[in-house]
Amino acid sequence: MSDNSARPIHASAPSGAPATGPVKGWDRQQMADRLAREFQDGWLVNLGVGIPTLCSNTDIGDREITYHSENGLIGYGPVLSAGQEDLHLVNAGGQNVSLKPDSVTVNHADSFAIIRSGRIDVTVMGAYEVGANGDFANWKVAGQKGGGIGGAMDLAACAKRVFIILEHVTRKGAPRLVPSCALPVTARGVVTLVATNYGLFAPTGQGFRVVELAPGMSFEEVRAATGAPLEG
Amino acid sequence: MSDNSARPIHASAPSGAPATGPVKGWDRQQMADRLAREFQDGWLVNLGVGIPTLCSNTDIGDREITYHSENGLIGYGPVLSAGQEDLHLVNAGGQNVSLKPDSVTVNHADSFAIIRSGRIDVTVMGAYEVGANGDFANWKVAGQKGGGIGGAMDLAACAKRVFIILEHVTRKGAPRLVPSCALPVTARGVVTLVATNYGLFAPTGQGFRVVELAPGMSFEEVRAATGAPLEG
Amino acid sequence: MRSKTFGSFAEAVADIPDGSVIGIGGFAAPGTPYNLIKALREQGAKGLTCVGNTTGGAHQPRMPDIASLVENGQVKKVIASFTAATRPTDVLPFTKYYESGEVEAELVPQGTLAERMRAAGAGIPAFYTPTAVGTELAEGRETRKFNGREMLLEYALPLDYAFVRAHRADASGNLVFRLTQRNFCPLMAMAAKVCIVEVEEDILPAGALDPDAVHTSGIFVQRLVKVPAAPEGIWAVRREERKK
Amino acid sequence: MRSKTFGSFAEAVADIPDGSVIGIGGFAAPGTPYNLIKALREQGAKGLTCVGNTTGGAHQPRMPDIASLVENGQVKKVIASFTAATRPTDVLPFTKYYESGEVEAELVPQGTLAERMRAAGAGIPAFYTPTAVGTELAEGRETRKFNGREMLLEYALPLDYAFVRAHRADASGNLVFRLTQRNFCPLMAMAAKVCIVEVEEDILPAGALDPDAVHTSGIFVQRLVKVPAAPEGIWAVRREERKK
Repeated sequence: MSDNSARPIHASAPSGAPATGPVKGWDRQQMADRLAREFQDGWLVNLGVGIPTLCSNTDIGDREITYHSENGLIGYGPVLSAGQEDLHLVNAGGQNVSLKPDSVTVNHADSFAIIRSGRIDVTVMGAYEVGANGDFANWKVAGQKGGGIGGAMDLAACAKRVFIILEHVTRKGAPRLVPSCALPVTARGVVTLVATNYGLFAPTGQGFRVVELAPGMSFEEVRAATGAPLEG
Repeated sequence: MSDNSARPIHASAPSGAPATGPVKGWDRQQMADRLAREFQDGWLVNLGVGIPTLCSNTDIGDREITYHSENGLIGYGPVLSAGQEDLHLVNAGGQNVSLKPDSVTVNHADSFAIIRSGRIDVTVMGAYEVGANGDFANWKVAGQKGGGIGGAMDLAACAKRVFIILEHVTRKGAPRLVPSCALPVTARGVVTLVATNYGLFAPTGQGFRVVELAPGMSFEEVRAATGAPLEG
Repeated sequence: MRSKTFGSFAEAVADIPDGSVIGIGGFAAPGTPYNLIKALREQGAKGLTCVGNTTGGAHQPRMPDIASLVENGQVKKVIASFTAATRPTDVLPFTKYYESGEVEAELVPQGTLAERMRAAGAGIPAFYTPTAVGTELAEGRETRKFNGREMLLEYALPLDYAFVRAHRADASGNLVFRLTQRNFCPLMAMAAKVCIVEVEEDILPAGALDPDAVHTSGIFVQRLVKVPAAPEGIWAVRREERKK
Repeated sequence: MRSKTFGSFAEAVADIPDGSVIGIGGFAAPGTPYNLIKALREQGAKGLTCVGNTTGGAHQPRMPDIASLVENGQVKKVIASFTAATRPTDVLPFTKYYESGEVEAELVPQGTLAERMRAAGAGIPAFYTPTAVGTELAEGRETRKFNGREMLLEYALPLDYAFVRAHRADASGNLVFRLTQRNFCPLMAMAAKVCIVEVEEDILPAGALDPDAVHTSGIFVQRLVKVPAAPEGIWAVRREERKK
C-alpha cells in the first residue's frame, strides 16, 4: 500500500542544525524515512502527530502497511488537499485523509482495544527526551501544570514497538538522549529505536547504540551531543 | 407495540393442578398475562425462555414495550411460523422471531452492556424456588454438577426489576415459595414480584404478601401451599 | 411512540441543571456537537463538569467548544486527554483557566477516557489497564500485577448528559455516524442518563435504517434535534473559513 | 495483499495444534461455524479447550458442535454458560461427559463470558462485575465493593483460535454479520490470535463493504473459507429437516 511512493522526498535543510555547505545530518523527512524503512510487510502502524506523519511519505517498495488512527480509522491513505477533503474523515492530527479500499471505521473504545491488546506493530512518536533505559517523555514540559497526553500513553504502553523521532539536541544545545528522563515520562522502558537528525540509535539500558550515523556526522560529534554513553 | 394483541389468550387448564369443575388458579398464559399487565409504557423488557415468553402475547393496550433478547436483539416482534422465518434471526430461546421497524442488532458484549448497566426495566424468568428474602434459584437442581446459567445471572443481578413465574408447588406438592432457597441461587434479594398458578405475590423479607389471588384460590389454601408466612 | 425529536437546540438543553456532568463527543471537527454546545452556552447552566477528548483548539475562527463554556464561567471541572497542546508553543484557550486555578482538570489518557465511559455504559465499575503505569498519572494510585505485568485500576466514568453529533437518526433514536464522526459519541451515549443528539440529515421514520448498521441503539438516545442548513448549522462556517 | 482466502475448511484448520484454546461462535444456529467444527473433528487435534455459549443442544438431526468434538475425544475442557440444559428433563449430549469427569468445565454467566473475551481483545486483564455475586460461582473468589455494591473480579479470556460464521467478507477479512448471527463472533475474533471465518456469500473484493458498516475489522481476521452450497454448507440440512 505504498500509495505515497510518487511523493517527493523533502529536501529541506536539516532542522535544528545550520545548513553548512556539505550535507550534514538528516532533515525531518529523512528521519521519518529512516524509521519507515524498518516497517515490515503487513504491519499495522500508528503515526503520531508532527514529524512521524511524514513516515507515510516514504517509499518502502511493495511492503503493505496499514495505518491506524486512534480516532477509529483502520487503514487510510494520503492527506487530501483543500476542496478534495471529506470533512467527516480525519486522522489523529485532524488532517483530512483519504480512505483505502479496506478502510474500516470503529468507535474510540474499539480503536483503543486494538491498541491496548498489542496489535499495533509500531507506534512512531515525537518526544522531548528519550532515556537510555527506554523511557521517553512527550506530554509535559518542565514546570507545566497538566499537559497533552492524547493517545500517547496508551500507544506507548501497548504497541509492540515504540519508535521515537526527535531533534538530537534542544534549541539551546542540550542533549535529548539522556540516561533517564528528567521530564515526566509517557511510558517506561518501551523505546527500541530513535531517529534524530544525527542518526539512528537504540537504547541499551546504559546508553545508546549507534545503528546508523546520518551523512556527515562523526561518532565523536554525536557522542559529544548525547547525554548518555554512545556505543559504536 | 402490542402487535400480539390479536393473539388468543391460551385457555388450557391450570398447570400443576387438576382441572376440577369451576376455574381454579391460573394457567401458564394467565400467569404471564398477570405479570405483563405490570409492564409500564416505554419499558425495555427481557423475557426468559419458557413461560415468560408468553408475556409477549398479552394485550396491554397502547403501552409500548421494547423486547430485548440477550443474543443482541433490541426490539423484536412475534415468533414466525415455519417457512416464514429468517434463519439468521432468533431470540434467546432460539425461536425465529420477526423484526420491528426500530429493531437493532448488536454483539453479545454490547447486549450485556445494556443488561449490566441497568437499562432493562424488567426481566421475567422461570425458577425452581423463590425466597421470601428475594433470592431465587433457576440454574441448577439438587445434586447436579454444573448447570444451565445462560444470561440469567447477568439479568437477575442487573435488571431494574426481576419478576418470576413458576408453579406454586412442585409435582410432589412441596412449596416453591420458601423463606430462603435450598438450591444454589441465581441472585440474591432481587425478586420483587412472583406469579404462580395460585396468584401474584411479593417477597417481603419474612414472607410473601398476596397482591392478588387467582380465581377460585382461597388465602388459607395458598397459605398451606406456601413455605414462608403468607401476608394478607 | 413518544417523539424524541425537539424543535430547537434551546429546548433540547433547557432543563440541564447546574452541576451536571456532560460528555461532549467529537474528535477534531467530526462528531462535535457545535450546535448543542452553543445552546448550552446560551442556556447558562453553571458548575458543570465537561468530559471530552480536548477542550478545543486555538484555531480561528473559534468554534463552540468546552473552552467557550469555560470562558463563559459555566465550568467547574474538565476531564480530558489534553489540558494543554502537545506542542508547547500552541496555547489553548483553556490552558490559562486551568493554570490560574479557576477551573479544575483531570487529565486522562485518551484510550482510558474512552474505556471509562464504555465501562460506565456497560455496568463495569472498574477495570485494569497497562496505560499510564509508571507515569506521574499513576502516582499514589492502585496498581496490581497480572501475568507479571503491572496494571492500573481505573474507574467507570458515568455522565448525566451526552452531547453528540450523528449523521443519520430515525425517530426512535437509532443513530448512524459517518466515518470518523463516530469516535467517542457511542460511548458517551452509553455512559449518559440522557443523550442529546444533533443530527445532520432529516430524521428518518423508524424502519429506514438497516438494523445491522446502526451504531447506537435508540435505547441510549433520548433527544434528537435536526441541524439546520448553514450558516445556522455552524459546521459550514468552518468549511467556508478554510476555503479562504 | 496476501490472500486470506483458503480453498477448503480442512486447509484452514490443518495447523491447529493439540491443546489449543478455541472459541466457537454462534448462539443457537446463527453464527455457528458448523463447517469449521466438522473440519476440526476430521483434523483430530486433541486436548482442546472449547469456549462457547453452549456445547450444543439435544436437537435431531445433530449438528457439528462442541459436544461432537467431545464425543470424538478431542476436548479436555469446556468454558460455557451451560453445562446442562435449564430444563432438567432436557439431557444435553455433553452433560454425561462432564458428570463422569471425562471432560472439565468452567461454567460462566453469558454476559461475563462475552465480556471476558472482549476484555482479552481490548487489553484489559481484569474487570469487576455485579453478575454472580452471592452465588456458588463466586464462592472463594475475590470481590470488592464499589459505591456500596459488591462486585466480582473477572479475568480476560484470551483464545488461540476463533471459529466464526459471517454473512459477508471482503478479501482483507473485513466481516459483516447478519441479524443475530453476530452474537459472540466479533468478540471471539478480537480475543483470538487466529480467527478463521466461514463466509456465507462470495468473498468480495476490498472496497465492496461500507467502512461504517463493518462489524469486525480484517486486522482481527486471518483466514476465510467460503461456505459451499447445500448440502455441503450444512446449514441447509437443518432447514430441510425443519420442514419435515
